[in-house]
Amino acid sequence: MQTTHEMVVNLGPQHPSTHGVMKLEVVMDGEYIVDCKPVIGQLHRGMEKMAEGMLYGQFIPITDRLDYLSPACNNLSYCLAVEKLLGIEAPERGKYIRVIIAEMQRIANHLVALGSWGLDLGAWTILLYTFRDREMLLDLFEMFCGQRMTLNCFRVGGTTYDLPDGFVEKAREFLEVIPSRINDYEALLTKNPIWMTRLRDVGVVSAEDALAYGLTGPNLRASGVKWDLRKVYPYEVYDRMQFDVPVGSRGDCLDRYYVRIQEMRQSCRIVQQALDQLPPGDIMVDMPTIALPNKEEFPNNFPEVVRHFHLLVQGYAPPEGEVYLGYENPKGELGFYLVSDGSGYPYRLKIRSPSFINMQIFPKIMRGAMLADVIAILASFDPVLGEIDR
Amino acid sequence: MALGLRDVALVVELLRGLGVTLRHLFKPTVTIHYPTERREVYERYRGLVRWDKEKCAACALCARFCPVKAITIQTDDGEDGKKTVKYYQIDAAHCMYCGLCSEICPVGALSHSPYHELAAYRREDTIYAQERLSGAPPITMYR
Amino acid sequence: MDGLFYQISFWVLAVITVLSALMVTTMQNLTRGVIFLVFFFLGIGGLYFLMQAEFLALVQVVVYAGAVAVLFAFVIMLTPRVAEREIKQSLNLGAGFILAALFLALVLSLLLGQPWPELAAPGAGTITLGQLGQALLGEYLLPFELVSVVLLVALVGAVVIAGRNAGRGERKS
Amino acid sequence: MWLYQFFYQPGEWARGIYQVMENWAVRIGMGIQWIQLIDMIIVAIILIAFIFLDVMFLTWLERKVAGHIQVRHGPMRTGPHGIIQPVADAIKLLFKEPMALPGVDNLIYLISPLMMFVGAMLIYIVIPFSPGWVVAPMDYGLLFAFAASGLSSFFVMAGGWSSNNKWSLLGGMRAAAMTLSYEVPLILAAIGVALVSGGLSLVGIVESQAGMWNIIRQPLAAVLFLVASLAEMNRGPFDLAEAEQELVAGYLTEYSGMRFAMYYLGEYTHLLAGAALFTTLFLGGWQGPLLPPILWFLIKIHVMVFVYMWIRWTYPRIRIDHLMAFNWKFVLPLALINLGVTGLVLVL
Repeated sequence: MQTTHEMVVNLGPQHPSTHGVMKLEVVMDGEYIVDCKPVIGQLHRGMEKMAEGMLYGQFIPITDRLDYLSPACNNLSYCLAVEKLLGIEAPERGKYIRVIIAEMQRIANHLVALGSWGLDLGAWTILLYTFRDREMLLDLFEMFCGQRMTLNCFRVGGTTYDLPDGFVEKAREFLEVIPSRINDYEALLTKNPIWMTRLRDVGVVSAEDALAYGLTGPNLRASGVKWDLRKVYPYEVYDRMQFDVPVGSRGDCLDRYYVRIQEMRQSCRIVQQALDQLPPGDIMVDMPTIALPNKEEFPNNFPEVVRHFHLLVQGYAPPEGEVYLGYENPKGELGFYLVSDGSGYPYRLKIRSPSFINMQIFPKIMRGAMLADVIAILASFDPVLGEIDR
Repeated sequence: MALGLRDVALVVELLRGLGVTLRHLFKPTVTIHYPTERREVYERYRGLVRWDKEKCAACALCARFCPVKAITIQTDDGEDGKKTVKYYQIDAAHCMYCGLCSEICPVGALSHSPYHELAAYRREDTIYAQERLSGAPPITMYR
Repeated sequence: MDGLFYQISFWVLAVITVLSALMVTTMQNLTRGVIFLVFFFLGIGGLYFLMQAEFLALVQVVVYAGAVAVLFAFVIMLTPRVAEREIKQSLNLGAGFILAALFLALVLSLLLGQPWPELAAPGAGTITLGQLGQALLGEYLLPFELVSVVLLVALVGAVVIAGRNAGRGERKS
Repeated sequence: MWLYQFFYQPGEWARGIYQVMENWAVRIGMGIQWIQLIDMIIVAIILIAFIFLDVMFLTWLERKVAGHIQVRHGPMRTGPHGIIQPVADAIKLLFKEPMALPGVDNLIYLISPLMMFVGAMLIYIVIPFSPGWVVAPMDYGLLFAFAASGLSSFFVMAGGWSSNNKWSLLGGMRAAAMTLSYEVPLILAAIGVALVSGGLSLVGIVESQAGMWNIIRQPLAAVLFLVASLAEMNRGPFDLAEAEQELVAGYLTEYSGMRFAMYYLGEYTHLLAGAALFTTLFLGGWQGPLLPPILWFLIKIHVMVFVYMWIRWTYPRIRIDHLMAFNWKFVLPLALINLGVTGLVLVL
């Protein structure tokens, strides 16, 4: 029986809604998708090889470019991995600052994810509202570390900058405004029949499939699996924070949307509690083999100068061995696998990027969907190509 | 299709959505018109890197530590055994403004300026050598 | 009624109709044929207008130019490898001429025999929309219902035939 | 007095002018037809001028409304509040180089934008701007309007097909399927109004609304007409034909320069025509207490245009099969019920 004429269409790197330079080779029969093959690699910069040629401290600004929508979380998970390798911990205030900035970054990430998702489905205005709210967060980051996107604000063993004086007031101001803004998004989208019919039972991922394909983060929780690394392995100060983990039931696009909206609210709660419990004290671990010396007393204090040069030329010499640490990045579990041979340069750095793993399920759930669903499913997984191609 | 009768009640949600957009219609706008109005950058902003020739101790730590090797430096030893800088250049196109160089400079010769409008018509203009490394960058068209 | 414009517009519409009819038949590229089909229907609609049968003209435009032409286009564009095939003109002109001549003779004989009815004064013979409605649902109610039943059967048949190979996309996985 | 007559009784004013021209022409022995010809040409010029100016104003209005809904300004740089933006767009489109594309069926590729624009402009012939200001007061005005709007949907598809690009083919097919299936409830909703005001002629419908506007007598038909006309215009939540996020630009992908402008203006003419039809059918055309009728008509039209834009910038896009299911399972039955109920009410 002669099948109807099947079209091979490239949702190519040059497409308005592929969240970066991902190419989906889609075999279409009319509006329906028969098969879909993602093709990646356009944004490959060889970060893992670059890490082998850099000192541990030099690689931190490179991690900003991994998932460029949540740079603070990338920095944090890299620094945590190296700290685990060195067997040290940041001081109290350093931990709190890190948690505040990381959770703010999660809200900013989800705002971008939600905005571009609405845009992909035709709701133009939601993008502008989410970006307006994200602007407040970017101002806070710029106030804290001087850059809006590529923050490079954390260091192994703590942070380099302390919170500027106007920061806490501005952050509290932000926390008052944001819940009403999220209610606006909910009013616009959540129960909107068009939004619901577009997303209900689209791209359904059952709990078994999610676990089998190794999905993590909001995509896993939307399928009903309650797995949040901040609760399972509470590093930093997450164990002192009260927050609950939103979990979906059906694992379709609408649940992924619901989980992200609730996660934004929970992150606001965490930032609120962290701001309240912010202890005084220093922000960098005071171990001579890690922390850079204070620059003021350099001209006369010669051994400090020697230590400064030693640290920056040799770098820290972690004990031989390997370590893996997964951190709850807004997109899933961002893991760093570090092998050190005792020198200042890591022997091998493997980055387990969540979007790369989450993307493996695309062919399975795109089959039988329609073209408009492909866009919706793609946006619901919120992939970022910087992370996929590394 | 999912729009059963239960969803008919959702028409109220449609109206609520319209209400939200109407409310935003009368809200003051938040955008600024870039070339005419400008946004003041914050005090810690990491813009174009400035280099102070007197303070610099020619230790080449910054050139060595810069992850993208944007800084090139040539030193020769001066009269009384102190090293001096013969040539110092930062390629603003390569630099990713990560702030590591100003952080590790032992004598604090490198600092960040609030300038971020560094577009230039010729590639050579993005390379800031000796004298151009201090003070404001050349006036761009939209100044 | 028979002023200068009436003549001009009549001739213009007549030319459009005949020309596009000719193009539809002789055009090799099928999709262009459909375009000229639309112009043909519009031309006929215009002619009805001139003959004061406004309702008929509008129905002609709505039904034919709006819907039937779109269905033709759908058929041509969606069935694979139909649009590209060039329809070769059959070359035996001789047979063509003979047939055409015969047909012309037949039509002329019919036409010349009948007395040409004087073109009715405006509004005299034409029936208004109201009368049309009354007639349709008045005396001719039965044939009207029968025709609608026939249409319904055709509609259901089309849906069943089209629906047979439904579930597209799934059957491959 | 003359001004009063111009605004408040435009019908008599137009007839007065025509009389003056007629006796002048008779005096110098010119045939009656030539007078009618000149009169028609003048009317055509006024109509086309109105359409073009208002469409340009609409493109500006759309960008400003979209802007302010999204808490940003919209065009501000060309003239105060971007007033000259449409002129700038037009000039830009004029000078944009129309690409000569390989494998494009040139005849259809060139004709369809033109005919789509013509189809959209035909609707204005029957729209009663104010008493007496109707180009052709036909007693089947309503039917003529739908015939014209149905026509342009064919050329959207022809444009999509002939630009030899997968995306525009999909866009064209979607557009045709959508406009065809939404024409049925559109006409049914309009017939509901025709039933209430007795007669298909638009002038008659407007006059019958003197007492109470049809939107009160036929609320369900008004909502259905709004939804169906949104789909007919490829706007709002139904803009599947040029869904930028999915089909790159739908049937407009391969068009550039003046051809794109034709489609673009055609779309806005359709928007204006839809708004005008909605006002004549449901908001009582030029009826209005104080202001001159023509002003009332323009105000109502632009209020409706704002509503169309407001809906477009609020809702996400509906999927093609939901669109069809929404029509056949939701909009059409409602239209039929509405027709039935109106019939019953009128009969009893």
